[in-house]
Amino acid sequence: MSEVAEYTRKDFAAEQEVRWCPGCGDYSILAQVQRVMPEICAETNQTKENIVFISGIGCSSRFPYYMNTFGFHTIHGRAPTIASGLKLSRPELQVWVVTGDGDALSIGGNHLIHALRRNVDLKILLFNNRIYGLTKGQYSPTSEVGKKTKSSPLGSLERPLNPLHVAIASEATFIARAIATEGTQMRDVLLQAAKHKGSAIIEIFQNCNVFNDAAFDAFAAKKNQTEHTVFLRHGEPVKFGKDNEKGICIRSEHGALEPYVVNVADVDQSSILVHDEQSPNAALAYLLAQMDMPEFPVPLGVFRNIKRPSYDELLDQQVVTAIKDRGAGDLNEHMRSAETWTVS
Amino acid sequence: MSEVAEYTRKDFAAEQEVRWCPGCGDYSILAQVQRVMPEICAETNQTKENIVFISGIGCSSRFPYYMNTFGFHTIHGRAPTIASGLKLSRPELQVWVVTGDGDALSIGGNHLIHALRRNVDLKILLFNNRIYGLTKGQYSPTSEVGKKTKSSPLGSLERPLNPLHVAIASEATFIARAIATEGTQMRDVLLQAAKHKGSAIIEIFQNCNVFNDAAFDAFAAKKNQTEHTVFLRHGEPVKFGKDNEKGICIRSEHGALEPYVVNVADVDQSSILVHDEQSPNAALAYLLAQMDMPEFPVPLGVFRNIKRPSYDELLDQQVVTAIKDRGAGDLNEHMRSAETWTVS
Amino acid sequence: MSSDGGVQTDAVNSSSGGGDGFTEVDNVIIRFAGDSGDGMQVTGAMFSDNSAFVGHDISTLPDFPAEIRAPAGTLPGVSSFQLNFSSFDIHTPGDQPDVLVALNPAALKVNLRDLKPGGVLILNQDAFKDMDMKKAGYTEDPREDGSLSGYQVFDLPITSVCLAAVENTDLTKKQAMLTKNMFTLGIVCWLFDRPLDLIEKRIEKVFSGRKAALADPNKLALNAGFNFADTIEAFASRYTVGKVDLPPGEYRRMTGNEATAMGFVAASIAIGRPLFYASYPITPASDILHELSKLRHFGVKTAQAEDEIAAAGMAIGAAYGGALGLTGTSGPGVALKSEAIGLAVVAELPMVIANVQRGGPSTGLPTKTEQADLLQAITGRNGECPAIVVAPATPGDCFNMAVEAFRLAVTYMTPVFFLSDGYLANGSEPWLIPDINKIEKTDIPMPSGENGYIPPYSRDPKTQARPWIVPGTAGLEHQIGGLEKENITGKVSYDAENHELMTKLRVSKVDGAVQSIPDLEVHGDEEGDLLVLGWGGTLGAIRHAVDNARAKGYSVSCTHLRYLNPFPGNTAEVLGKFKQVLVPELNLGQLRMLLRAKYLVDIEGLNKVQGQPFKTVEIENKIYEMLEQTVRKVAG
Amino acid sequence: MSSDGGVQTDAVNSSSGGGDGFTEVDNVIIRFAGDSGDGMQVTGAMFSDNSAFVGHDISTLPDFPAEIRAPAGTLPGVSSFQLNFSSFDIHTPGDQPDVLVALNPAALKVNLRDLKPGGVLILNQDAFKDMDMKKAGYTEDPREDGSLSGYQVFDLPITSVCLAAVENTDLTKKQAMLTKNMFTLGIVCWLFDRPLDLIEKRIEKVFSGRKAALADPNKLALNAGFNFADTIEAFASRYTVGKVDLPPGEYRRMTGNEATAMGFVAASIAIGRPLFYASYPITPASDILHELSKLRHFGVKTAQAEDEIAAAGMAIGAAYGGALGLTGTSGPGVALKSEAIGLAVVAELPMVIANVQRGGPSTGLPTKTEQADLLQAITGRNGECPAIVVAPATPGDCFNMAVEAFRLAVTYMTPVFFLSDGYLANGSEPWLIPDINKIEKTDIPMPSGENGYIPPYSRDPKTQARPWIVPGTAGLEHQIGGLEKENITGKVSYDAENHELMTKLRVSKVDGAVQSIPDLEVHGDEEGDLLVLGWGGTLGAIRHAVDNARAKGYSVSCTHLRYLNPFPGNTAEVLGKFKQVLVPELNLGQLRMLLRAKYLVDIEGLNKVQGQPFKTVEIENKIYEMLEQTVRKVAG
Ligand SMILES: Cc1ncc(C[n+]2csc(CCOP(=O)(O)OP(=O)(O)O)c2C)c(N)n1
Ligand SMILES: Cc1ncc(C[n+]2csc(CCOP(=O)(O)OP(=O)(O)O)c2C)c(N)n1
Ligand code: SF4
Ligand code: SF4
Ligand SMILES: [Mg+2]
Ligand SMILES: [Mg+2]
Repeated sequence: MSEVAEYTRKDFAAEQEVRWCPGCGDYSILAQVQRVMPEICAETNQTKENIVFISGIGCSSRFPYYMNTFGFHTIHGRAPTIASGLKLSRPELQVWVVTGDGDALSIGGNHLIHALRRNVDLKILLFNNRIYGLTKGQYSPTSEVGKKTKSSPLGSLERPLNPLHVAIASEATFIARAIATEGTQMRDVLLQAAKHKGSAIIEIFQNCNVFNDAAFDAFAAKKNQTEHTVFLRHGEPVKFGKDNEKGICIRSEHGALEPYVVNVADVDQSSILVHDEQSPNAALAYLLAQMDMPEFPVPLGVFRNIKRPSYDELLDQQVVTAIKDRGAGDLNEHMRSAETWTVS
Repeated sequence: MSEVAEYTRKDFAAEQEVRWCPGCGDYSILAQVQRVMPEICAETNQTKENIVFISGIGCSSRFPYYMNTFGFHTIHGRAPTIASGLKLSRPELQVWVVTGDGDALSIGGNHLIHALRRNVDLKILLFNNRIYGLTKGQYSPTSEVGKKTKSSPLGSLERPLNPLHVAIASEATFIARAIATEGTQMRDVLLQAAKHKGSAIIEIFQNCNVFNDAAFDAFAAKKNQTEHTVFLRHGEPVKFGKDNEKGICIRSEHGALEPYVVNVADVDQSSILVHDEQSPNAALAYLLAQMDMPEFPVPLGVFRNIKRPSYDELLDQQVVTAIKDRGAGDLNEHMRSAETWTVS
Repeated sequence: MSSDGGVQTDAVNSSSGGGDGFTEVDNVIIRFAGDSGDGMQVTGAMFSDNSAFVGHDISTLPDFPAEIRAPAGTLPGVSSFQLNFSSFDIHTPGDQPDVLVALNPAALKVNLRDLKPGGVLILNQDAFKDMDMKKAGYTEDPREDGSLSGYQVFDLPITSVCLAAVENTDLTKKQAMLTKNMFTLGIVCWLFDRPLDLIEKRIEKVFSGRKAALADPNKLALNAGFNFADTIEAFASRYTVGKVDLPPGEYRRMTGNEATAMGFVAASIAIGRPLFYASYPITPASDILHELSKLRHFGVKTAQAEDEIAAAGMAIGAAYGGALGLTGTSGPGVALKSEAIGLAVVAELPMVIANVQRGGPSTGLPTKTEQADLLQAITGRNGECPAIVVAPATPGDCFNMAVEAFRLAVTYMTPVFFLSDGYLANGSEPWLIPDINKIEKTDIPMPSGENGYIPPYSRDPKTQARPWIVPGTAGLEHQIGGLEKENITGKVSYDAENHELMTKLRVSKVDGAVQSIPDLEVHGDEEGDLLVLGWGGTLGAIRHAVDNARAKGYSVSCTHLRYLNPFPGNTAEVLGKFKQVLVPELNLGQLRMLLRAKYLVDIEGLNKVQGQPFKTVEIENKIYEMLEQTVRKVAG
Repeated sequence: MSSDGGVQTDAVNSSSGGGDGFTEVDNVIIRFAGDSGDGMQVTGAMFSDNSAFVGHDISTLPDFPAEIRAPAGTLPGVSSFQLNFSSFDIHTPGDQPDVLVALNPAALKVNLRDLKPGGVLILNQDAFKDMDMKKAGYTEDPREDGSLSGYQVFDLPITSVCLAAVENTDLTKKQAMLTKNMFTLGIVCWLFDRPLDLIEKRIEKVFSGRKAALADPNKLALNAGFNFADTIEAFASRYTVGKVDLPPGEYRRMTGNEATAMGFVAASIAIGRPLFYASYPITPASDILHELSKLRHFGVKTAQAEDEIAAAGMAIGAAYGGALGLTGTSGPGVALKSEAIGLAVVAELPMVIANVQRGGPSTGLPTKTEQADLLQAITGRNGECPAIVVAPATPGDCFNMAVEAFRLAVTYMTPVFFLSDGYLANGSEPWLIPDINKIEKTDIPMPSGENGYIPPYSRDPKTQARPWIVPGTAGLEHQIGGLEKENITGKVSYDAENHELMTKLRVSKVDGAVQSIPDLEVHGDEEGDLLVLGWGGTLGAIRHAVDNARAKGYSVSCTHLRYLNPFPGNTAEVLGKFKQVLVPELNLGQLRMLLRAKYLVDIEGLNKVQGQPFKTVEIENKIYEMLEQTVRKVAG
């Protein structure tokens, strides 16, 4: 089985009965990942046994049990570290990380940042439901200010983190966003992430119908998507609306540096922002990630996708170069690298 | 001693002999903090006994021992958590955090992010020497790629974090930068940070002459400052050079969004970027923080300074409001809030 | 009705053939089981409250599935609530239910093995469709393959009758389905002769505000269930249980986590310092956070930290500032906090760590109970890093030990562990509400700088505690930290002798706390053949087992450690008065190890690591085994 | 020259009045002390190498200040290096130096109390300016107030003569000052009759490449020191020490951390799996990271993680992938890793955690040694979470035990602790270099999917280990995690009995490792009045003390635990053969507690928590105390 087989979706579905709450957004993500995996294997020339899913703790983190690949459901917040150890020692594997907003940004924030800045070749799926699902409904680092939950009965006082901003500040080389229920978009970003060499992070808006129902409906519900989301495409002007009649421009006068929405018909076409996911400078991605309801459509798709050698590659190169330069290590010799003397 | 006394620098110098390596940049910072404290107390209407310095572990984190205020030298990376606990339960205190690049961004990265996003009213001094001093010279999360240290004899493979970018992504409300040896600049940012209500973070470039000597000389050495740094001033155009003959403009065409250096004489004055530390939108700060040697001068001063209620304030308000709404808690009553019955 | 230990009349068996009217029994163990969506926890809680209210002693045991709602109708989705109500002083939720309500096949499958032979089994006929049985893993209908033949089965069309009862209300189909737990409760009320008015009041309370429209339909369902049972006369007997003889006073039903939260508030009142709670959510400790978050009007501040380390740090910061710094979690969270706790030990700050233990190691069995974090609490840190450890013995005792935890922490200026567990946390008992004004005050001086300088590590001659000098105290500015401190001055010291002195001082503060804790009390005779020594939530099962064995004439007593470090002053003495000692624990023998090491006594262990509390009978059997061996030994 | 234990001739005393020529002594303990900037560690290391090279047995003890360089000339800035070189098999760096070199007043102040009465004291006259003495806290000149009267003082103008010697080189003033350690070394070489050529070679090696210009001046200084001593004839005697009778072979001086790093590489060769090391820097473990980072050409991968938790996670990830997953740290770091270690226990992955113990608790005394993390290793996690624990006994033994750690980890598929300490890590001894090709191979099968499905938690009948099935193995895809696993299948299981089964299985794997570890060996008689039982770096002091006492006719033997969980199979038997047992430990009695709990033996402890290793005499005195009490008891 070392040449790449032709897989079908079924090859990736584990026997294990899926156990999320009925109606949970996690089901759609699972379905989508299982569906796109054969394509990913084909395009990245991988065999199924080389695919590994590593997760932390949370509803989302039960994901690996449902994939018929190698899987490791680890501990809360630490999946990026375990995934890094695996990838660094076994660069030939394709390592996916599944995490939640609490797992990735609360207890695990630091590991996420460091995995990203190192550019370890991991594909990180961040299921953002803006709540702690598994522990039954406390606010998370992505919950809105004022949110009333069991742990914040008078309203949360904490300003949410924007996962994309965190990823940008961490120098991530691939950053994307998708809605759990949007199959085509998901397929697209998953495939691109898989093909990217280096850390890839995808924020997926996922509805927790039990503890935070309809959190994303204002833009993610089918009926709202056209008016309230914009799908970014590299090299294309950023437009949205039923007939792509609206567009985004950037104002950059005296200290201001901000996007605004225009009617495409009213402006010079060239003033409309053209998306560049490969810009070496992350400021554009930063600005786009700032756009939010209600003034702006919520941007989806790939924000950033730049080339930079991955940590696992570089580490491997150090080994190769060291062997070339110094010869394969000989411990008998190494033990004698200090002064030695002989007793007879 | 409850009314604010007139302090002098000596009031803030602890008896404890200072024990950094001779020549260490930490000395200048200590001197500057001790010097500006009387002014801070006067301007913030604080008494010395209400000032607390809390640090993690590292050379920098020995700082509290040398201040004749309350001080707590805690554990590696956790100072923001201890400081938060103190500030939330004792909002009347003025709480400073002293941390290093390893302490704040390696082991402590997550706590830093969360303290900032919560906007806990802490004044965080991040001594960035781009090295682990206390453990004798391993690379840190701010060390440059390729750096050779004891733990990276073949060169580090990790891309550094920009502390200011991290702060911006964390929604920090006050962000500044200074050079350890520049007294006037330090005084200025320290004073502003102290007066800011909410989280304030100051990155201070600090030379470790033993393990990373001259790391900042290219711009921070006296002779290089004029050409290679720019001090940001709110509401003023961003200019630098011996006669302020150079300025920064922003290019924002098609997906590009980047600063460039101009000769002031060559351009329309109004095209020169005017610094706005109060912009609600952090994109400008993000862009400025990106500027680095050699193409750009290194920006110093206050990047961001915006008003937003602090966590400690809001928490206190919740207590006040709850008491107003429900009356001061009565445990006898509370214990009876479930169904009760009487056995006689 | 229960025959735990065989001393009570087995009423079901003796009267199952009986006629109409009421059979009086001493106690009844009933378990409500259904899908997690079926509202079994609410049903159980309501019936428990009602049982207590009408005068019984009660003990409860909720058991719910792992955190996520599993698909409806599957085995992992089963949720249950067991109640033991009785006319005498009981200690446990009981071993085997007399009555099992199983609202679907999965609930039947999971719970049937526990039902007492001859027990009453109430099934929901409507939920036994082929699909349902398949989901539960039944290949044949258990109602027809003979597997229920040993029980009194009442297979009732609960769903359909209930739906009919609420047909004319405005409920959606989904809402209507949800009323069937109240219908079931109505049946049970009929069976045990409970008036419905109190339960109706409770329904009104639960469904108030935005949900008010649901109150009437649920009352309808309740009454319908009652009337249905009355009408069909399916049951051969109805049962009554006498009132228990409890000390007079005002009572409520109390769960361990609620008692814990209130106990910490009481500590804050008794000590006169504000409570600050920092925590990161984790099962089964989260409810303490939820409870305390509601109490801003008590001046209680809570913070949901970014992780457990941060929560520990925040609690330390609060303690440093003079508040009661509290952090709560479960075992994996304690693992993370252990470095920070070491800091509090060296900084000599009063901090309490509440650990609601769950099944381990690692993520383990998050919703199940265990007592396997005792050694972690006592020795689980780097260096010689002592901590005081207390452990409540019953749900209500969580209140007392929470107060004790802080009393010891501030008296000795050192961290204290409060070791609860999942069983205590979620279990409940009737609780005599204390008068908060009568709780003993603990007076801790907060030094001011007015009488001159006080060194931060000077010592109280009696407790060896250092003074709690907090920021804001003019003239007493000083610096502390995690590096070794010089005694008295508190300065950093690398001195060899000082390090040994301080290491021993920290231990002797903890050991010295023995002067502030009560002696062990023995239940039963002061000496004898066997002492059963327990700790934590096993109290009930141990007492019950010992009482049963004593009733049979065995020479056995029991005693319970609520203070685990240090041990009470008379521990050696008590151990010395018995020929044998048995330590039952929900772990592999952690307390046993400590006692053996300290007292060199050849203690026997009874260990269970199944995520479930002890059954009385398990302890009882072990008692008999040990005592009969002795008898044999002596005889042989 | 040393009189540890009083059995050797106290040469200094007996010959201090003697004339020219050489006095032959059995061993010499010399301590070099100066400011951290004075190069004492280098000087000590060079002289140690040279001592070993000319045929002595050696043992070394570096002692340096807390991490930051304190201001020059102050007490906290003092750095020292002690060497014991001898003509017989020695075990410790010695209790009291015979010779003390003190390059400034601070070094004198800190070290004088240890110098043996009548010992040789070499001072740097030029460093005794008023200012210098004030910095060291002297109010009077110690050379004049009589405090040095009990010693042979040689107060030499070291700085000035040395500066003159290198005057005509190109050195800056600062560089010239730095050569005075070589000048001092020259004096010492003269004193002990060492040829300079080997040291000159070493100087050339140290100062090569960019620093080559410094080699000649340093050689100049070395020779100048030698000649100065020869010329001034200040010393009454010169000493020679005979050659030690070591087993034949090729030797090097080896520190514990170097041996540890090489041992792990050897493990990788022996097991045939690549080594992956993840660590976060921490004193005194960082050098393992530094050493292994140099070995990319061995295929060794290292990662400096963002914190200790990440390092543990990375090691687990590597182990999961089939590498030898190693993480190293010191106590506070282990505290942080403990949750992750629990995951490795449940996931049953082979991972090694190296803990180079330091003074605790909390930050404690980072540069000092201690053995207080034993209980943390054994019980410091939530739940019943067993781990195998090994501990090297000497610096060189770190090599062997590193190999053992991984051998056990992969054989039993469970985490293993390797407990070193600051004393072992930085201390050194002559080490017989093994032939790596002769190290026993450990063959661990890595299953392939070719012969059909293998369940991930199936069991090896002998070891109960599960198979090490790694990602990339077609047909054996499976999922594991921290929730309780079903035996054999590895599926998540909330089943009560399975949880107990698995809990016991994990423990029995660890306990079962007893079949793979050697029995305890007794040094001395197999039975007798007293057994001294140690573990870790105390071996040397214990052996020496026991040998001394045996030489005096006492009935005492010793034995050493290098495996602490499980204990060797014959431990109970060995303990049973002695009337009394003494366990000396650098903690408050952690091993003692474990042994008492397990074997119910009334073990006595000798405990020292001063950040310093035992002195032989401390153990010896305790032996006499215990045996004389017995004598008295027997007599009385
Ligand atoms: C060390 C530790 N702390 C806390 C927990 C409890 N816990 C489990 S999941 C979780 C948060 C879940 O939120 P998120 O990551 O958003 O995942 P979701 O369930 O929403 O998918 C928490 C706090 C734990 N398992 N381990
Ligand atoms: C838990 C823990 N891990 C590691 C260490 C060791 N350690 C102490 S300080 C430090 C890093 C210091 O670097 P930085 O924060 O940049 O401070 P600097 O010394 O450079 O001022 C490390 C790794 C520790 N004390 N505690
Ligand atoms: S709790 Fe929420 S996130 Fe978790 S499984 Fe249920 S619906 Fe999904
Ligand atoms: S090691 Fe570097 S940072 Fe630390 S005290 Fe010395 S010079 Fe300063
Ligand atoms: Mg979530
Ligand atoms: Mg640093």
